[in-house]
Amino acid sequence: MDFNLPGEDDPRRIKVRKWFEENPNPTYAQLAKQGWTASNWPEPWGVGADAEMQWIIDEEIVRAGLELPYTINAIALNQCGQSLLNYGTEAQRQKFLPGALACEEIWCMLFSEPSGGSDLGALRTTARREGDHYVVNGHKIWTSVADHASVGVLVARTDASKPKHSGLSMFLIDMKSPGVTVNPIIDMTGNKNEYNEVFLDNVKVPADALLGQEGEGWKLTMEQLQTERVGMTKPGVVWGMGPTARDLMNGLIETGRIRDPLLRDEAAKLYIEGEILRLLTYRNMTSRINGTPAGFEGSAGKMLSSPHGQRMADLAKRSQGVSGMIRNPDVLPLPEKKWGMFSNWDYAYWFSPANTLGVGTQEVLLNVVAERVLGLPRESDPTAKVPFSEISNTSAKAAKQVRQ
Amino acid sequence: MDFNLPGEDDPRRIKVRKWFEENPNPTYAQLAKQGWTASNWPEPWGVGADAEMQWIIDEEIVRAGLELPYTINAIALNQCGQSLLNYGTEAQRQKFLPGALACEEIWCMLFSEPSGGSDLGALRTTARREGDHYVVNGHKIWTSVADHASVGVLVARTDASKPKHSGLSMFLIDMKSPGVTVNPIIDMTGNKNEYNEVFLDNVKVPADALLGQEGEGWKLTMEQLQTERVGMTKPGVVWGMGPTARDLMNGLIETGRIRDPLLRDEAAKLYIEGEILRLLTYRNMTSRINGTPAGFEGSAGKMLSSPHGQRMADLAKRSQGVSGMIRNPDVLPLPEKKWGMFSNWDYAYWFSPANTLGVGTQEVLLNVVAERVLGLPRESDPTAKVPFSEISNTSAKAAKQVRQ
Amino acid sequence: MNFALSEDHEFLRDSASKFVDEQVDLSPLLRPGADVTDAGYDQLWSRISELGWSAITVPEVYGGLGMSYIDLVMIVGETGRTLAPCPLFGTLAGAWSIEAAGSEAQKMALLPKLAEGMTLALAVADESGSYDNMATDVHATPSADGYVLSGTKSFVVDAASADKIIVSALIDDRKDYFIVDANAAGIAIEILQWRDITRQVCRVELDNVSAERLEASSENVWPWVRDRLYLVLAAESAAGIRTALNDAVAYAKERIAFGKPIGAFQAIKHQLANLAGAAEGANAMVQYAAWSLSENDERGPLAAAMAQSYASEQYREATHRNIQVFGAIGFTWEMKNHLYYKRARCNAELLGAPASQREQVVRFLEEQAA
Amino acid sequence: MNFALSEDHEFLRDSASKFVDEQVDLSPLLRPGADVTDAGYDQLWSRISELGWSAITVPEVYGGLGMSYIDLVMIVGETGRTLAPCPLFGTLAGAWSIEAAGSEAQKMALLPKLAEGMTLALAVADESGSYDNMATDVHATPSADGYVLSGTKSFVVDAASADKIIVSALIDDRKDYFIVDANAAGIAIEILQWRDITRQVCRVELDNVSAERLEASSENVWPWVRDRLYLVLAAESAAGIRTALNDAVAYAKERIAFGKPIGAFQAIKHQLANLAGAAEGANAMVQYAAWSLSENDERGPLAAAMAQSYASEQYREATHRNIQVFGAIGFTWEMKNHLYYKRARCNAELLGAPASQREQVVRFLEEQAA
Repeated sequence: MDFNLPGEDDPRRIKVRKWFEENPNPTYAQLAKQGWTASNWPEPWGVGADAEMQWIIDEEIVRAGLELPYTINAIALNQCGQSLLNYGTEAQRQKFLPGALACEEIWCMLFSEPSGGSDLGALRTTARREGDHYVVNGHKIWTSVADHASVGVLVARTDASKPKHSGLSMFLIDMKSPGVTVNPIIDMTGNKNEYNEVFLDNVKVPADALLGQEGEGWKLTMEQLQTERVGMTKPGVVWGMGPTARDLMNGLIETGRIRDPLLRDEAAKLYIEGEILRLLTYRNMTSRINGTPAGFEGSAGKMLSSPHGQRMADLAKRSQGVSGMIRNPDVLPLPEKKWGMFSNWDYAYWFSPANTLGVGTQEVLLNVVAERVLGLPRESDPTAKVPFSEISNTSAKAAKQVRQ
Repeated sequence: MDFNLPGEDDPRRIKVRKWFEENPNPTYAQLAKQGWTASNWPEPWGVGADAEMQWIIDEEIVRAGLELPYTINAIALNQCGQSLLNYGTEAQRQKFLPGALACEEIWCMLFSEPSGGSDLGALRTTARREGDHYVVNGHKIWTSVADHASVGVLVARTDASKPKHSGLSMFLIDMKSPGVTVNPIIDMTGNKNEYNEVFLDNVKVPADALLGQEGEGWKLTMEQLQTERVGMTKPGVVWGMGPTARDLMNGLIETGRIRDPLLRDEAAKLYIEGEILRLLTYRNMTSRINGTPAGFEGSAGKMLSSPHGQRMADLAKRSQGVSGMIRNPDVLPLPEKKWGMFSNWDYAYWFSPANTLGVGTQEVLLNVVAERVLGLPRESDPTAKVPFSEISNTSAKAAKQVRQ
Repeated sequence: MNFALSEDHEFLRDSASKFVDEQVDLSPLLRPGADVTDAGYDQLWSRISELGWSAITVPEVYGGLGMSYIDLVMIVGETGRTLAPCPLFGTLAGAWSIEAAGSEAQKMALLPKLAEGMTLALAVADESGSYDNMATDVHATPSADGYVLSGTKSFVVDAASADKIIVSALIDDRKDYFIVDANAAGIAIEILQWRDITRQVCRVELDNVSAERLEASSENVWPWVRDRLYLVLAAESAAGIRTALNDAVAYAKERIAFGKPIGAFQAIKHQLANLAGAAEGANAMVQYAAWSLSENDERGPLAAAMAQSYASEQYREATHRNIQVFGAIGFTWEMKNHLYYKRARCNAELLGAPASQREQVVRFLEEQAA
Repeated sequence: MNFALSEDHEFLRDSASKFVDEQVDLSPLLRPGADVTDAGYDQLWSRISELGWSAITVPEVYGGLGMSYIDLVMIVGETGRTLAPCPLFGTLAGAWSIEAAGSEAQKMALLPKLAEGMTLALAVADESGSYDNMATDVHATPSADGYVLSGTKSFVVDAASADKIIVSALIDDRKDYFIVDANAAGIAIEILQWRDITRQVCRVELDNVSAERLEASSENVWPWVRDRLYLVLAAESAAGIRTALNDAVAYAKERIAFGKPIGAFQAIKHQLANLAGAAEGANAMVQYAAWSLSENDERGPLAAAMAQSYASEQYREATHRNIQVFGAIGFTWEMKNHLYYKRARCNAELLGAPASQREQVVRFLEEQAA
């Protein structure tokens, strides 16, 4: 057991740092050429870095003053890109990955729909095969970065005669295709749109944009969401990103607000929770180094981190008193402004109701932990086993039944 | 709107007090003769007192140094006795009520069973008609005062071919009957038994002990439990009984422990919750005075009071620090020792896990409020509509289904 | 003992309900960049003042309606339920300050103008939001024709639309109350970027502004007024909890997931059942506080602090839960859920956090025990 | 970075697990009136001391096993999981006091006796349970052949079964550490009616008891020992959370209500999922604290306080929830659920409440920031 992270004198670090010294102000394309924009991927895309090596490379990228590639192009480099390694054709890899790794092609994830939400498998967007292409129709929502993405990872229904999870397929679509319309959604923060809705109106998608097999869409989707959630175990305020309880504690100490005995006790609780999340990321890093499967932190990290982030944002906000009710007053300092839009407790606070909604509601995550980790009985879903095309009847019947 | 309670100069009170002056040290039989042991009941059993008059009579009984009749004989005078007024025969009333009202015949409630619990309707005790009597077999549990009760209010299954709630009937049985065995249960407080289990082994019950009709058992049971729960809205620490947050606050002020800023804030929260429970009892009193149906407080009071009591007991205990871990140290004072066994925070604390278990678990009460007050969909119970005798199959099937 | 609304109370509530349902329209606020004036903040007021709501508890001798605080919460419950954007809060605050700090002559001169639609505001908090800082507050200096005030106040509700502003100011080591014309020379009013866009909250700078002293000023004025403002906020919050609950329940019955209305899932049911308890508790506490202030009951200040602490905290929980039940759509600007969330959040800070009212509760009880 | 147990750690844990599963039997405690001695408190010890557990972290030079605190928590996790009644806590506390406060000669003289089964206890808290009261504590007075101690200590774990007791006592305005024979003249030990009947907790009266001063006494002794005792309690608690969770999960899969296993109801599922998070968090925190104390990492004291605060509070929640899942049967004396509930409750008071450790956390961070 060893909780020390690779130090300044680590030979691996020295080597990486040397490259940055020799290549000041590198482009992401240059980084990609080094295999460092997705360093954990196998060559030629990455360098097959283990978790410590990836940690070093990431730290050196930040040290060089660059934003991390997988925050710029998260869908490609974190959530979805690896599916191409496992399920894509060589042609797909050659077509899509170089631009993604260079952060020149931004990807987005066309999953959620207005009618869906937690019940993602009930999605209604259809992809109808017509000769050498598919025709896609539907309405996606909560799509981050859709307004500047060039590639969309789409889940659509290719066979409505199958049960809802079995008739889905995944595609990589060109967001510039005719019929794709992107509208921004302003959320309750009132800030620049974080999300968009995407209308797909008879969009023609070439047949070779199908990722994996027809009907494999649900499996790929679940793997990608799982990857996304693992990343959310981190102790940052919103989905693992942004300032942590350490930063909150520093701010409270610096302003003297820590002397309020009630805030003080709460801040200590949050600090401890934050350290636990930090430890779980270390455990995850260890599993990755050792090549052992992710443990509890894989399925449950977000269950812990989402409400933790909410409580942090809430305490940060309350510590500011009535002044905190004015937009962007920044009464509580965050000395390091390194978290982009989250470098501000005000934004983090008003955004935080989404913590327990996005990428699985808290209720869904609790179910996942209860069922997969603890082995408790699965929820019954009366719509899971009938053909999707018959669900509306089943649903109505079930709804009627429970209403009795 | 008026929150004043009848004062010292209320003419109704003066009249009652005069009687006590003229009749020092009365027996409960004497009080029963006045109609004061269940004053809200109609004559000749009570005096048809409205809620204010009942309040006055109760206060004067306490003032005379007597324990309240409905705490001595709660099952008869609060939960079950009124069912005889509504559903009993005149012969049953004449046989059972005088002794109950005089507190000479103590009643107990033979409802819960080891296999049941929240799902009370699944009870297995049977009453088989044989000529002019029934033969009862079964195993009841969590029966308060069974060890000194002379009358048992029994719910048993008279028809297993009907669905589980339809085949039940209610009886008033003689606890001295052959075949009735009462064993005390020691709970985690380690104190004198509060509960018993009762074995019923071929107990002969005369046919005229049936209360209401065969098959009406579930309706009567629900009415009685509802009455019991309404009484639990009060702000006392355990099921509405015992010291309240006012007493807790007084103790913390008296000992100076209120100066601890964390306890202080928690104590204030509890004080406010306690005042809300007090207000809900006032609202209930008003409904009874005005003859209007009980509102929210009827179904939801216990949902609020049970966890409130737990939090109170917990704070009282925590305020005592490590000394509170010794049995009965009574570090936090309760100046008035008027609550019987609950006149001690130590007992209240170790008993308090039962708050949210007895007379409906918290989960069941939350369901009741969600369904009856808010009109949300009912829980599905796959065993509700099949004949009871076939339930074990249904249950097994359902269990198998959810385990898949 | 009679814990029930009278028919008069219910009639008043029902007619107020009808009025706000017809008059209040929050939809203009559901566009990004909107502020309080977009939702008829000024227009609504002329109708409200015609109804006499701003003078509802002002004694008849001063031209008011002379009604009780129970009547008041019937109305505020309805404006709170609909988040009715209008200068009612500021005007009530100002009127109570005059009632508490004005001489008979001042009350006779000022309060009858409420019937003509006069709008008021009360400036008590200093720039940091503190109500008891003696160092940083506005200062009053005697002048030829009265006093002049200089300094900065903040968190002044409805100041930018007020005709007159009551200002607490330091003079001779005490705080007295002064009245100034809102358009007097030397006043600069900035509307703050207050997160609750259904309410107007301002910063007021005073630079040698001539002012009239309210002649019955004393240290009792603020506690007396504050208790009543607690009641107003608590009544808003209690009504808001009920609304957040009702909306969430309705949505949970309609929205289908996994083949069932989401209200069939225990996780949702139990959350909503707990909110139902909070709604009932807040309602009871507000009515009790209204009664005890009306009766000048000695526990009135205790009841007001309890009501504000409990209702504002539960309102926060209710509006959070409401958004959770709606899911992501409830988090968008185009839905009204966030307006309630922000009202709740701001109600829990405007007069101090819930913990500060709990501190008042304990102090009250300590004094009673002493 | 390597946050995984080594094979040696796992082997040690597994053999400890096998040992306690075979040796610990709580059933005698499930009869009303039972106390700690009924569950083999003394018998178990001879086997445990044979295994060397009481000297596991004692350096080899003093006859100990010289193992790390990670090894220690492997063992304490198992005794904690089974509530193994035995004087391990007291003996560890005493041994650490000697390690911290004894001179080389004293350590060489005393610590090797652990291998022979010596039992110890550490008396630090005064009668009120305070660790820092300088007025009411035991006093030490120099005497012909050393010192004599007089006064009362309480909450002394395993005192009644100890061979020797380490006592902190006032002398010249500081607190030094002394060692006394448990059967010396002038000592009266009362076993308290401690609610956790799997542990022996005592009150110790000293009336002119002759004592030997531990020559390296300093004000650093108690913080150093306390951090290690935090680790022990936290390791017990973390293991207890896991046990309470596992038992509740197993019961929820078996117990049928309304035609389903109760574990199919979301209310139950979600409560248990939250406990699973707590179990994981407590486990991680305990291992981190063990590592950082082993490494003499500067954050060791912080980690120990965090672990104790978090684990003891979550243990309370877990054992409460466990009883709620079992329902009324889980509330009876004849089930072992209440033994865990009481262990959890007492662990959260024995060395101060979780809030007191949180205060230590903040102070540590304040000092670090200064």
